[in-house]
Amino acid sequence: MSYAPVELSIPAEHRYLNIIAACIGDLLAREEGLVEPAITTYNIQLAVQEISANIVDHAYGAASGRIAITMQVLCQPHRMVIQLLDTGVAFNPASVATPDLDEIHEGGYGLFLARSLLDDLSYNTRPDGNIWRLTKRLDV
Amino acid sequence: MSYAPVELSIPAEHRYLNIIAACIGDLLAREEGLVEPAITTYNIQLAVQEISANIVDHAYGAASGRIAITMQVLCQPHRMVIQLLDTGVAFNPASVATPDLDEIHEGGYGLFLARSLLDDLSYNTRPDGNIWRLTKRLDV
Amino acid sequence: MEITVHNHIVQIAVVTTDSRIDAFSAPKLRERLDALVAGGANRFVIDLSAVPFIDSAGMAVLVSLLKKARVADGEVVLVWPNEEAARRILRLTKFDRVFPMADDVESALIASTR
Amino acid sequence: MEITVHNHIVQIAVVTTDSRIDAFSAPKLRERLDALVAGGANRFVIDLSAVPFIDSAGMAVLVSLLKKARVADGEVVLVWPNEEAARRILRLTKFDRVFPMADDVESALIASTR
Ligand SMILES: Nc1ncnc2c1ncn2[C@@H]1O[C@H](COP(=O)(O)OP(=O)(O)O)[C@@H](O)[C@H]1O
Ligand SMILES: Nc1ncnc2c1ncn2[C@@H]1O[C@H](COP(=O)(O)OP(=O)(O)O)[C@@H](O)[C@H]1O
Repeated sequence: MSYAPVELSIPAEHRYLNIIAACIGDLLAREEGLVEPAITTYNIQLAVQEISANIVDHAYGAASGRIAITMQVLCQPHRMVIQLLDTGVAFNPASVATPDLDEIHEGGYGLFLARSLLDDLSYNTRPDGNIWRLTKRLDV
Repeated sequence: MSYAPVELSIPAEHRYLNIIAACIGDLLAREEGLVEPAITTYNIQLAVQEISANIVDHAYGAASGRIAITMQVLCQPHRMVIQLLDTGVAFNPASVATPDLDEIHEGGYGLFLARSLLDDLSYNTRPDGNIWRLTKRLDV
Repeated sequence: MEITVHNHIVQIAVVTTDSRIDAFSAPKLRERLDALVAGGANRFVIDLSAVPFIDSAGMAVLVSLLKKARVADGEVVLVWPNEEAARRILRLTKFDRVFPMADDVESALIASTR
Repeated sequence: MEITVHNHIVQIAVVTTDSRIDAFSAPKLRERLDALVAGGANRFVIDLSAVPFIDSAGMAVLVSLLKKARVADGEVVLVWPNEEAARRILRLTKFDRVFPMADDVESALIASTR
């Protein structure tokens, strides 16, 4: 089934990012027909955590601002789509390479994790801000 | 400490109401200095559940719509304030009496619970909708 | 010598869940309990021990069951939730004076057969 | 006959938490670990068994500790999280090839003294 979106807006600070995960968890807790629901939920939560932490650290940096999130379960195919809008600095995600996993690094795993755990990750700069769009299939 | 508000907007359906509780839980999980944090969190969650379920059942009834929620932790006194805005029918909460607790009833506990568990509960009808304002002290 | 042996069987439906019982899930619980009542059940133990949250819609389902069970000469025994905040709500609404309460399923079963 | 007894004491800091380790809590964990390093600790067991969630900011703290510990001839052994999804992330990032991994604190302690 498809549902109307849930909208959330939080201050762009690390202390609020767990709220996004909580919303995703409770939204998916009442969704039927998920394959590996616990793993899928965790993976979506981690991908969103990485993207939103990057918004706080890199798009806003020392500046303050907000993150507007919309979350929606859609059908055909059965999937969850999450959009995150910020008004921080724009950047080019294509410039970020996959980390060399045979070496250990103190950072640089965020985008790699988000890309690995999602079915699609897109980024666009619009007049109203930068928008991340995360898509995760729920039925595969 | 006082914080900027968290804003949430959900379809006015029972399946989404647990998301409000999840946000409250995760917001308070990172708040220091709560007295009886587990009980306080539960009581706020239950009060909001009752008010929001009433919005779905009574303010909207068969109609569809949305509920806009803002949640904020404020200081002096240390408290949580939650506002719920709906565009359903207006009513007069003062018309609802406390249930006779010595008899058992199949309903009518919702407003009683919300009033009992909060420090303040107000309701106003405004041009943009009906607004519930729930206040709970965190330090007593 | 004529000896009559009568086997008296008391059947008690023990209903357990670890989910939230709220306005969303309460209709499913009500449906399930109504089906048991329709099938002739009149003695129930509702094991709330693992229930993390129960709202007034969930409590209404318990009251509805209690009324139906008592009409059929039965009873509904509740097992206290482990969650302290939920226990306090059952006391606040005086549900613990109307329902026989038990600390665990075992003592609820004993109470059910009295 | 002269006999020399030398008591060799290996001290291992076992760090346990049941909280999320994420961009919010990671700085607190880093501070705590840095204080242990500053106090001379170089052998660590980080018990992740009860950690429900760990993000890349949390993982960065572990890497930072590993580097400091190895510079001081020490080691950091991780106890696998119980949460299967978190285990998979440690495998995906190949953290389980860089850190010695253990199934529980006891075997982590044995690994730490080898
Ligand atoms: N939202 C963003 N806005 C601006 N720059 C970003 C954003 N997200 C990521 N970056 C840049 O991409 C780099 C890689 O990000 P990531 O893979 O998450 O690793 P890390 O955040 O640990 O450096 C960051 O260091 C930063 O320079
Ligand atoms: N948001 C609302 N809009 C309109 N009417 C309401 C609203 N909330 C409560 N009511 C009215 O007040 C009554 C009592 O509410 P409550 O104490 O929650 O018990 P219940 O919902 O179980 O009837 C409801 O039956 C309804 O008629």
